[in-house]
Parts: sequence; structure tokens; C-alpha cells
Amino acid sequence: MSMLLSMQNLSKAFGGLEVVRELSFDVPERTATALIGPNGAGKTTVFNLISGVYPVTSGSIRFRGSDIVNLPSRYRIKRGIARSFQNIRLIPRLSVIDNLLIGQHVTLTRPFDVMRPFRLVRDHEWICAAKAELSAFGLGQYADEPVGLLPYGIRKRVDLIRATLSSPSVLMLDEPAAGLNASETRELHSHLDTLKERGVTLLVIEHDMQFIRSVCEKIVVLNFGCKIAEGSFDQVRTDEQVREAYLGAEQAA
Amino acid sequence: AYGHERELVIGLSMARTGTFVSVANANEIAVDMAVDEINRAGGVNGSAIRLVKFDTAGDPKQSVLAVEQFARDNGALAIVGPFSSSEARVAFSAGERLGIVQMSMSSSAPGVAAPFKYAFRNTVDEGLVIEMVLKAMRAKNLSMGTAAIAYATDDAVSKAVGTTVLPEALIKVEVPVGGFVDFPYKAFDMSAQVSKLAQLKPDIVGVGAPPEAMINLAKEMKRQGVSARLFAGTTVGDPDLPVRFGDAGEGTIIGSPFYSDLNDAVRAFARSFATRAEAAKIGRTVPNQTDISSYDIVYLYAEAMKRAGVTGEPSKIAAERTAVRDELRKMKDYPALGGKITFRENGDAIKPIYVLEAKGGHWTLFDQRTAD
Amino acid sequence: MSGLILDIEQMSACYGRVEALIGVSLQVAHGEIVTVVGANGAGKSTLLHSILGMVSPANGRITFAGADITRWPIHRRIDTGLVLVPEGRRILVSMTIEENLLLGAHMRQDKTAVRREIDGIYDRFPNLAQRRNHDASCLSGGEQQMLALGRAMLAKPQLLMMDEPSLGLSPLFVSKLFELIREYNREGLSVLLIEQNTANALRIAHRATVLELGRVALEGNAAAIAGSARLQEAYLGGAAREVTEIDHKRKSAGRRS
Amino acid sequence: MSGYLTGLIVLLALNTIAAYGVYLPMAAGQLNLGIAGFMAIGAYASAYLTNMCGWPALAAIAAGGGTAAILAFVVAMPILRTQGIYLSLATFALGQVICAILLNLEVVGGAAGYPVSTHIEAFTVVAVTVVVVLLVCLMSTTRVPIYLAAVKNDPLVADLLGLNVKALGVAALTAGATIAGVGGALYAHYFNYVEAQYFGVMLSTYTVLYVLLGGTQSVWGPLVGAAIFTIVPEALRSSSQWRYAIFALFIILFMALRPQGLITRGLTRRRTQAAVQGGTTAS
Amino acid sequence: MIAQQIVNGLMLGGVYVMVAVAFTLAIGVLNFLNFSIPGIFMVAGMVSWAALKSGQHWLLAFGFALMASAVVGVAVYFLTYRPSSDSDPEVPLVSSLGFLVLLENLIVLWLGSDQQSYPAIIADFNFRAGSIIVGGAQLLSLALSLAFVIALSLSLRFTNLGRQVRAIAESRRTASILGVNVGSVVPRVFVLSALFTGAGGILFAISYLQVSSSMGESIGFKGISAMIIGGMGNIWGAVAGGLLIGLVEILSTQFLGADFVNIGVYGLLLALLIIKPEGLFGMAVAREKF
Ligand SMILES: Nc1ncnc2c1ncn2[C@@H]1O[C@H](COP(=O)(O)OP(=O)(O)OP(=O)(O)O)[C@@H](O)[C@H]1O
Ligand SMILES: Nc1ncnc2c1ncn2[C@@H]1O[C@H](COP(=O)(O)OP(=O)(O)OP(=O)(O)O)[C@@H](O)[C@H]1O
Ligand SMILES: [Mg+2]
Ligand SMILES: [Mg+2]
Repeated sequence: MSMLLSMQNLSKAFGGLEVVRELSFDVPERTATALIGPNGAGKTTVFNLISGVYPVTSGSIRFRGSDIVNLPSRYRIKRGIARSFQNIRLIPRLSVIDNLLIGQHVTLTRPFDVMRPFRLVRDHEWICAAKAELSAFGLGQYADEPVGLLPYGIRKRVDLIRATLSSPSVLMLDEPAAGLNASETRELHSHLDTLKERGVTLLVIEHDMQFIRSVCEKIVVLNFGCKIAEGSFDQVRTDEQVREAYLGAEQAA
Repeated sequence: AYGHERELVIGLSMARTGTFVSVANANEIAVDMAVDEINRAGGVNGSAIRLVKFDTAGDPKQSVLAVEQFARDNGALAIVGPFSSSEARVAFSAGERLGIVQMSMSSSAPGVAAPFKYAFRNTVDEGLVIEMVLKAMRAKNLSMGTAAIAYATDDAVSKAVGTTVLPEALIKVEVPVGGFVDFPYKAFDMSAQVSKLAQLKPDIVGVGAPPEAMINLAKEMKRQGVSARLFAGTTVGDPDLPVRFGDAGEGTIIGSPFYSDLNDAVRAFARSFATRAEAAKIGRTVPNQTDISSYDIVYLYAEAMKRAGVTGEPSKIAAERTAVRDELRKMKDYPALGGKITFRENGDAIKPIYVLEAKGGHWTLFDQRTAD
Repeated sequence: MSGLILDIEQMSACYGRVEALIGVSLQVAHGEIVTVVGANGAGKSTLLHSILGMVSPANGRITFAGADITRWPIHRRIDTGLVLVPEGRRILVSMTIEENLLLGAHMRQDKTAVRREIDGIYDRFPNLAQRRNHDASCLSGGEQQMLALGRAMLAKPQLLMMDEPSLGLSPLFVSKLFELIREYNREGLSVLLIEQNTANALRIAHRATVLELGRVALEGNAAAIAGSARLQEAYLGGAAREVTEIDHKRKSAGRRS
Repeated sequence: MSGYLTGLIVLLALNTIAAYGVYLPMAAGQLNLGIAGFMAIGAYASAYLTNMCGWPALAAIAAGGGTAAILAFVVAMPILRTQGIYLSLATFALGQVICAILLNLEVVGGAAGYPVSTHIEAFTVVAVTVVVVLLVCLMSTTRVPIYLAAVKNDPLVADLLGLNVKALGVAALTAGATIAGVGGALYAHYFNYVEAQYFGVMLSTYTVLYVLLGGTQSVWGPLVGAAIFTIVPEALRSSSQWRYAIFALFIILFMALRPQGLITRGLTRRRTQAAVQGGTTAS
Repeated sequence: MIAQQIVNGLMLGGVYVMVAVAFTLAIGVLNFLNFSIPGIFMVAGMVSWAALKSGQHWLLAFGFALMASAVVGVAVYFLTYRPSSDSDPEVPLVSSLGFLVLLENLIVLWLGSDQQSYPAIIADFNFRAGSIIVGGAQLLSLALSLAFVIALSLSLRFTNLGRQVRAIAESRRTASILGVNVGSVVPRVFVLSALFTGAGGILFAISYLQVSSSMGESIGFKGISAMIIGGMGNIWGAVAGGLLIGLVEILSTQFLGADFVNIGVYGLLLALLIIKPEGLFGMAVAREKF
């Protein structure tokens, strides 16, 4: 199994505060890897480092073998690293389709595309592509709704579809199931299964252990910015440190 | 209204609102007065004069709108106004295209009317005025060993006065210029300028500025204890200036095309103006130089229309507008209320200058002179 | 009934033409934990907002601690001990952690007691103590939740309303949080709890109310509801998908009418 | 057509063009309070080209827009280091500096202003405006407006989605400046006179007002706003001296009652705005 | 002479400080660039002038002027700040500009657009030290600004009301959830800021013995510049920025000529915004709204 993404001795400090410390782990291709840990462990920060929101303090991030720490953030999605956000960050006034068109941006090939008056063309391919993706996940009927009007669960999935429209090879999801009820979580689950079938590698932050167990093959556990455990769900669950810092006695049982 | 069959239309482009409102808001009264008097006396060529008015708010764009409306919609033969130089520049250019005479009552920036054949200004060139002022001062043996010049830099008239008119005039009367101070048009703080003047110690200070800046300058000079006599041209022409100076600015000398206490005719004008102004509740009863200038413009037009024998017939309008222009250009020493008026080649008026001195809260006549 | 701290009768509320609450009645007794569960968009947050006065109810009556507070301004309700831990925490990120806590106690005059309680909160949440003079913007999700809870407790609530407090918290912290709620409750605090995490919420609550499309679908003993088939259908079951669709249609209808 | 009406339509056209100059950057979240400075650049540059180099009016007008564009492009990088209110104030300062410099530039007349030798007819002004409006409308059917919305709403996310936030910002500022420059050049050639004092803060401010009054959510907003701003004071002409006071009151009340502007996306899509905003705050 | 010019600069700066502090109070505390401030400044000057002219005692005249300022402040609150909670951040800015236009027009309608001479309340209110003249009224306004600024910065940091105000500044909604009585705290801030601005207008009139319907404009823009140069929302920065602008203005008049004042002042502002947007003494630009 080749490693799509691999962190080596990654560190990040804000001022004097070291939030991620000498962190090394790999994300194997075509699998789902989970990043878990207590609140404030530095999980979101790791995502921010990978997607380039913050520069790293030291260490390297290798994507398909090449170091990307100096790659400007907006080129990373072009390489195939996409992400969703812990708090949904869509543009509430725009319609679902318009939001998706933004996600589609990196797939444009010709420089003139941005200036193409595509709305004058009935059923332009871009709109069709976005709609097709939407329908593929059963949300076709929301295409023209302003995002701000949609229920939370739907918005979360629109956010996800926006990220998938960039045809990423790795998709990073920050707490995708938070705030979803049981049935919405199930829908999310099948959504992710579809993506996995398509060959998308997933890196997931989530506190819902059931969800993690059923989605992810590999788990990395952080505490205070350090990796404290790594392995399959069952390996990790029984780890004493993980129980103590994260799961608590009851959950682990 | 006066039993005339036909009407001769005159447009009034006025700045009743906007930036110039306090100087310009009574122009309408003076113009109404003149039109009423003329109509009551039988009109022009048997026709009554009808006024159409347009408030430009002192905005150049609106002044073009006014010209367009007067010329194309109202069939006006001539236009009183526009008020300011900014407006005049664009309105004159529009009037030139439309072939209609305009005469500004207030614009005094150098050469604004010069490029145009249809543009006139019933105002006097600042250079002449200031020369008259200085000659009068010299004639009365005022102490004028050295001079300083104070002017506003961001206004065309003031800047021209400060940088060319005053230096040249001072050379003519052989007064050395010790130095310059400058300030923005709307300056409220003159401390830096006056501290500099304190260093220069001039006997007289020539000012190219609006009245407000001159008042501020006088007050600051008083505060810093700098004594020098101020003098200026028509840019500061304001009947109330001596009052507004308060206890600063005593002895200031200016040149003006208007003196309200000149003769019986002017006093009668001022009285009847006061009555009308009171009725119109504009908050001012004393006419200023732009009011009398507006008043005279109507009479100038009436005279020119009379001499050209205009009929006001729509079919002949273009020719009659041009005829009005030609008559104005030919006019010599027309006895207007403010004195005898002749137009120079550049469209500006030649008329008498009254040199006034601020004394005890009033303008007093210091001297009277006519250019050329 | 004097045993009730909060009594809501037939309350309705709408956003423009969207009816978010329809004739909801709900009671909380002194010293009780009541949980409100329901699908996304069922109107849970709206319920709390109406109780606090951020949304003015179209009709109905709210009685709190014996007083009719239906028309009271928000700050007066909070002064009398009706305190909300809002959805999404709503920490003031431009202020320090200490200032956030002080702000929670802004209406209190007893300075020394406030100081003591703040120190108590620091003892309980060492993460906050470490960063007390940092801007709250640097806190992680869980830390923010601690701060929000501490801040609310400093307002000396009689009834604490919590809107999805476990959202985004680690399992360990979730159980800590529920333990904490229970502990506060044992000290006499009444709690109105809204949760997605139904299992946990029903575990600690005395009574529960299920909201569906803005109406009370079911209410009763928490343990009983936890096993109820009706709840499974309305909330956990396959019907939930249709719920969001209906909800969606209702909104479109609201707009069109 | 009557002279008054023609004149009014020209004013409307000039105001509209200026409004679109403000609208484009605003779509990217830049409140440009220095738009008058760019208009001044366009006006003076085109006037100089007609007067001194004998360019035909239309070419000079285009070049006026181009000059404003070049200036905007040059200053965009440093200016876009700032954001939000700082950006507005930076553009404001830029506008002031441009004016102050032109006021002292004797080759173009300095404080005395600068006459323009060639006159363009009302028809030309209107035609150019129509072309500009059509171009902006055409642009609204491309991806640009949604990208600008993304940059405005959440620059970080826009960047992570692969948009070149900086370039879009520069493009919006430059495009706005170009349109403003063309507007200034039209002004210069229609009125045959430019003075730096005219292009002050108040002109920028009023132009921003047009846009906000019309609404920033739709391409038609600026047009409608400019129309209101041109026509309402004319309609109030009869109340003479009160008209500006009444108009200011109108602005305040309008903004208080309908802060999203007259023309909204909701309106153009037959949706109520309240619903959209409600949904937003609910998130 | 240079000493006198420095004094002149500081005195002029004192005027800007008053306005800059008022702006800072609005932006730092309420996140609102309140363009009606120059209008309130002007209203206070004009109203006190009108009252003095109609023969009122100066104390009464100042009282009227401050009252008028407060009333305008409250009106601005109700018509611009309050309705704008959910709208684009530009909206309150623009409608407060509308207020500026309205106030100027109303004052013109009532009192005319002329610059009016303001009576000297104390015949010669100047101090002389050797050859240097210091304006008493300006000194007073500088002292008043400093006193106000000290009181304000202490109370914002350390009092309950101060924290409430800052909470509102960040989020009105959150503040109200915490039980802050937004509907009473904010108008109080508006009144406070209006009173301060009004006092500035009166002191300006006393210093320069003039008032006019447009007296607020240029001072207002300089005040904003001063606020930014000092660091937006930083009250001490506003003081420093005001004094600095006054000095730059006077010294560039002295050495370069009036033409360069605007280039100098606004060029400085532009350069500073680009190089150090948070201002000379600014805090981080983090969470500004508008
Ligand atoms: N920009 C920042 N400046 C300073 N400190 C920061 C910043 N961002 C994060 N931190 C700190 O870094 C630590 C890790 O934060 P992070 O958001 O990565 O946590 P997390 O693991 O995602 O937690 P959660 O599960 O609660 O979301 C926290 O203690 C937080 O306070
Ligand atoms: N400000 C608002 N304007 C308009 N509609 C709103 C607003 N807030 C909520 N709604 C609508 O009212 C209904 C109830 O919303 P509410 O937020 O109370 O639900 P909830 O049960 O708290 O959901 P969640 O679990 O997602 O928090 C939903 O249909 C929602 O879209
Ligand atoms: Mg996180
Ligand atoms: Mg909710």
C-alpha cells in the first residue's frame, strides 16, 4: 500500500505554545484514516497545516512523495488535497449550485474559462456536472435553493460535495458527523462509502466512535499535539493511554 | 401678466442651494426686481420679459442641464448666470455649442469667458481691481514699505491673485514683496501662516482668498499680535465683511464693483431689494456685488434685445440670440446701476471700481477709480 | 403549581412566514433535568430562543419562577436566573478568557463571591486556567465549551438551558460534561437540555420532550421515552429522512403563501 | 428630445458608469472610497491626450480608462494588503492624494482646471454607458461574480478551494477603476472642462451611496440606484432648498428600512430576502 | 519661530484629537465608522453660536449645544446603528454619511451656509511664554481630551460596563444572550460619544472664533486619518495620531507650502495603512467588522 500523504516530524507553535509536536504519520492511499484525540489536541491544526492555512514551524508534509510545505495553499487543492470545515463554511446567499461551481474551479483547464459566459448557454456542462454530483448523493432537489435556507444536515453534505467536485485524491473531513442525527449520519456514511469506492482517500477527524469504527481502517490518536497511538480501531481502543486521555473508561468498554 | 402679447424669454441659472447659497441666494430677488421694473415700464420692443429659473446648486453638471433646458426647451434668448467659475467653465462651453449668450454675475477666475464668443461676465478682472486698490493706497500715502502675500492655493481665482496678480501689481507701485504664505481655500487654522508673517513683518498683506479665509487670517493676526494692513480685490467682496471681522481687520482695504452707499439710485435699489428680501425670508437684506451684478445683467440684456430688435419668434431664435450677443459686444459705457459698463474682447466687463475701507464695522468709500 | 420553575403554555413562534413552533407546552420542575430532542430543524433552538426572549413568540405564555415573563426583555430574564448556553458556544474571541468569565457575572454585585467562583472554574478546567489572560480566539472547540459553561454558571442560573452542549466534544469530555450537568443538578440547578446525543441526554434527564416539526410529538419520563417506539419513528428511525423533506417543503410553502 | 431630458439622461449615464465602477470591487468586498480619484485620472489623461496629442475623443476616452486601470493595477498590490475598513480608508487616502497631486500639476492647469478641446455628444455618452453596462451584465453570466462573492464572503475558504484571491481582488479593483476612468473621461469630454476639486471625497461617497441604495446583490442594483439618485432630486426640484435635506432623510430612512438595497437577489429570483437572511442567522 | 510652529501644530492637533477620539470610540467600541460625527461636531458649534447670538448666557448656550449633540447621537443610533444589525457592514457607514449630509443641509436651512464669527467668551484667552503664544481654548480641549481618554480607557478595560460594551462591539447577539441590555448600553455610548464630539465642536468654536455649516468635514476627515494613524480603536493612538497630524500639517505648511498639506497628510495615511495597517500604536487587526 503506497502512502499518499505522510507527515514527518511535523511541528507547529503559536507564539510559545507548541500545538503540534514532532508528529509523524502516514495516510495510505485508497483508505480512510481517522485522526482523533481530546479537544485541543491539535487535530484541526494538523488539517490547517496540510491544507496550508498555517505555515509549518518545522517538519515536512509529503504528498505523493514530494514535500508540499512550501506550496502555496491554493495550489494544494489542485494537487488533489481537498477539505471540509469544522464549522460549515458555505456562502449562504448563493444557491447550492453556485457554491458547487466554486468547488469545481480547480477542474477548469483553459485560462479563459473563468470569463466564459456559461449562463447564457442552456444546461451548460459545468452546471450539469455539478447537478449530477448533487443528484448522485440524492440532493438534486436542492440545486437552486440558497444555501442559507437549508437544514444543517443538508448543508453539511453540500459542503462535502463542494470538496469532492475538485476531484481530490485525498479528502480531509473535520468532524463531518457533528450535529447530525442518526439517520443523517447514516446518509453521510453511505456518502463516504461512495467516495471510497471512487478511490478517494479519506482523512477524518471525528468524535463519534461508532462512525469512526465503521468508516476508518486506520486510526491516529493525538494528545497535546503528540501521537499517542496508531493502528486499527481495536488496537487503539484498548490502548491504555487512549482510554485515559480520550475515550474514558465507559466508552472504551 | 403685463398685458403684452408676446414674451421674450430669459433664463436664470442660479445657485439657490448648495455651496454658494449664502452669497447667491438673493440673486433671484435682484433679477426678479429688474424684470418687474422693465415689464412695468413697457417691456422690450413691446414684449414682456419672461424669466425661467433653474437652480443648479452650484454644481457644474446641473449648470449644463440648465443651459440645455433654456436653449432647447424654453426658447430663451439669453441666460443670466451661471454663478460660479466652475459652472461657467462647463456652461459656457455648452452655451457656445447651442449659440446662446450667458453672462455670469460672479465668476472672476482669470480668462474663463475668453475662449467663447457667447460668454460674458459682468465682473471685473482681478488684476485691474487690485491695481486700482494699490494706486489708491499709494495716493493716500498709507505706509507700505514692504508687502507680504497670502493666498489660497486650491482655488483658481485666489491662486492666480496670489501668484501673479498681486506680485505684478505690487511691482507696478514699487512695493517690495517680503514673502508669501499660502493656505487651503477652507482653512480655519491660520496659526502657521501668521507665525510666518510675524517673521516677515510686512506693512501690508495682499490677500487672494475668499472672505472666510481672510476673516480667519485677520483674527489669527490679532491673536498673535501681528499688525499689518490687509488689502484684497473682489474675491472678498461682501457687504458684511467689516462686521464679520469683529474687532480684527480694521483698516482693511478692498476693491469692489459695488458700493451700497454710492448714490440715490443705488440706495433706492438697496431699499427696494431689502423689502423684497424681507418678504422672501432669505435671512439677508443687504444686497451684495453679485446681486447688483445680476440686476445689471437683466438691464444689459434688455438693452441689447432692444437694439437688436428681437421679436422672440421661435423661427428666428438662433439669429436673435446671436444678435443679442453682437449688441452686447458693441455696447459702450452702458449706464448700469453699478456704473458704466463696456465689455472687453475676452467677455469681461470694464466698470468702475470702488476702493473701500473697513472702519468701525462698515465699509467706507476710500476712493473711486475706473480702469483704462 | 409551585413546583414548576418554568411553565410554557401553548407557545408558537415563527420566522416570517415559517412557523417554527406550534402550540408547544413544556414544564420544568425545580431541580429537574428536562431534555428536548428532535430532528434537525425541529425547532429546538427556537424553543430556547423564545424562552430567553430572543425570538418573540407569536402567542402563548411563559412563566418563570412564578412570574409571567412573556413580555420581559432578555436581560431581565437572565437577571432572574434564566441562563442559556447557546448553540455554537458564542465565545467572545476578542476578549480574554478571564474577561469572558467576568462578563458572565456582569450583573452581579458580590465581587468576592464571583472571584471565588471563577477560581473554582479554573480548578475544574485547568485548560482555561493556563490561558486565562489569552484571547479566547485561541481555544479549541472543547475548551470553548468549557468556557461557555463556566460563563453561564457565573450568572447564577436557576434554570440552565443548554443547546447541544456536547457538539464536537471528545467522548471523554462528553461524559465529563454530562457528569457535570448531573452534579450541578444535584446541587439544585434545574436544567433544560437540548441534545443530538440522545442516548446520553435521556440517560441523565428526568423527563423528555420530543419535538417534531415544531410540535410536541411526545413527552414523558426520560427512561420510558428512551425505549419508546414512537421516538424511534420520529427521531431515530428511517422516517427521519422524510422529516427533513417535509420540513423543507413546509418552508417552501411558507415562502410561497 | 427636450434639452432637459437629454441633459438628465447624460447625468444618469455618468452616474451609472461611476456606480458600476464602485460595484465591481464591492462585489469582492472592497468598499472603494477613492473612486473619484480614478475618475479624475481617466478625465485628466483623456483630456491631455485630446488636447496635447490630438487623439480622437473615443480613443482618448478608452485610454483614460486604461490609464486609470494601470494606476489601479500598480497600487492594487500594496492597497490590497489592507482589508475591510482599512481598505476603504486606504482608497479614500489614495483618492485624496490623487486629487491633491492633480491640483498642483501645472501641465494640466493646476488649480485653474483644464479645458478639453473636443466635445462628444450626449449620444456618445449614452452609447458608451450602454456598452459598459452590457459588458458588466455579460460578466455576470460568467463565473466571476460567484468567485468574487466567495472572496468577499470567506477569503480563506476561497483560497483553499484554489481561487487566486489576490488576483481576483486586483482584477476587481482594476476593473472598477477602468470603468470609473472611462466615466471620468466621458465627463471631461461632454463638459469640456475638468477641475480636480470636482473629484473629491463627496463624489466618491455619493457614488457608493448609489450602489448601496440600488443594492449590491444584483447587477441591476447600481443602475437603479444611480437612476434614483439622478431622478429623485430632480423630482424634488419644486421644493427647492429643502430638496437635499429631504433627499438625505430619504437615504437614511431607506437604509434603515431596506438595508440590503432596492434590488435584491431575492427579488430577481422571486424569493423573499427575509427567508434567506433568516436561514443565515439560523446557521 | 520653529518652536511657535510646533506649539501651533500641537494646538491644531488638539482639535483633531477630539474628533479622532470620538471616531475611535465609535469604531473601537461599536465597530461602527460613524460618519455623522463631523455633523455632530458642526451642530454643536452652530447651535451654541445661534444661542449666543440670541443673547443666551454662554453656559446655557453650551448646554443647548450639548443637548442637541446628544439628541442627534440618539437619532443616529435609532436610524443607522440599530436597524443595521443583519446587513452588510457598509450600510451603517453609508447611512451615517446620510446623516452628515442631512445635518449640514438642515443647519444651512436654519442658519445659512455662511461662516459665522463666534464671539470671544474670554477676551484674550491666550497664554504667552516669552515670544510663544499658546491658545487657551486649545489647551483646554487638549486637556479635556486627555482626561476623557484616560477615564475611557480605564473604564473600558476594568469596569463591568466597559466589558459589556466590548462584548457588544464583538457581537450584539452574544452580548444579549449574556444578559447585556444592549438597548440601553449602546444608546449610552452613542450619547457619550456625541457629547464628546459636541464638546469638541464648542471648543473648536472658542479656539478659532468661527463656525460654519461645513466646519465638520475637513476636520472629520483629518480626525479619521488621525484615528487610523494612531491605530483604529486604540484610544491613546487617537491622541497621538491627532497631534501628529496637526504637526505634519503645520510643518508642511511652513516648509513646503499649503499645496503639500493634503499630499503630506493623506500620503502619510496611505503609506501607513499599507506598511502597518494596525496603526502606529494599534492592536492586531484581528476581528474588525466595519
Ligand atoms: N491560531 C491559533 N493561535 C493560538 N493558538 C491556537 C490557534 N489555533 C489553535 N490554537 C490552539 O491549539 C490547540 C489545538 O487546537 P485545534 O483547534 O487544533 O484542536 P482540535 O484538536 O481540533 O480540538 P477540537 O476537537 O476541540 O476541535 C488549542 O489549544 C488551541 O487553543
Ligand atoms: N432566523 C431564522 N429565520 C428563519 N427561519 C429560521 C430561523 N431560525 C430557524 N429557522 C427555521 O426554523 C425551524 C426550526 O429551527 P431551529 O434552529 O429551532 O431547529 P433545531 O431543532 O434547533 O435544529 P438543529 O438541530 O439544526 O439545531 C427550521 O426550519 C429553521 O430553518
Ligand atoms: Mg477541531
Ligand atoms: Mg438548534
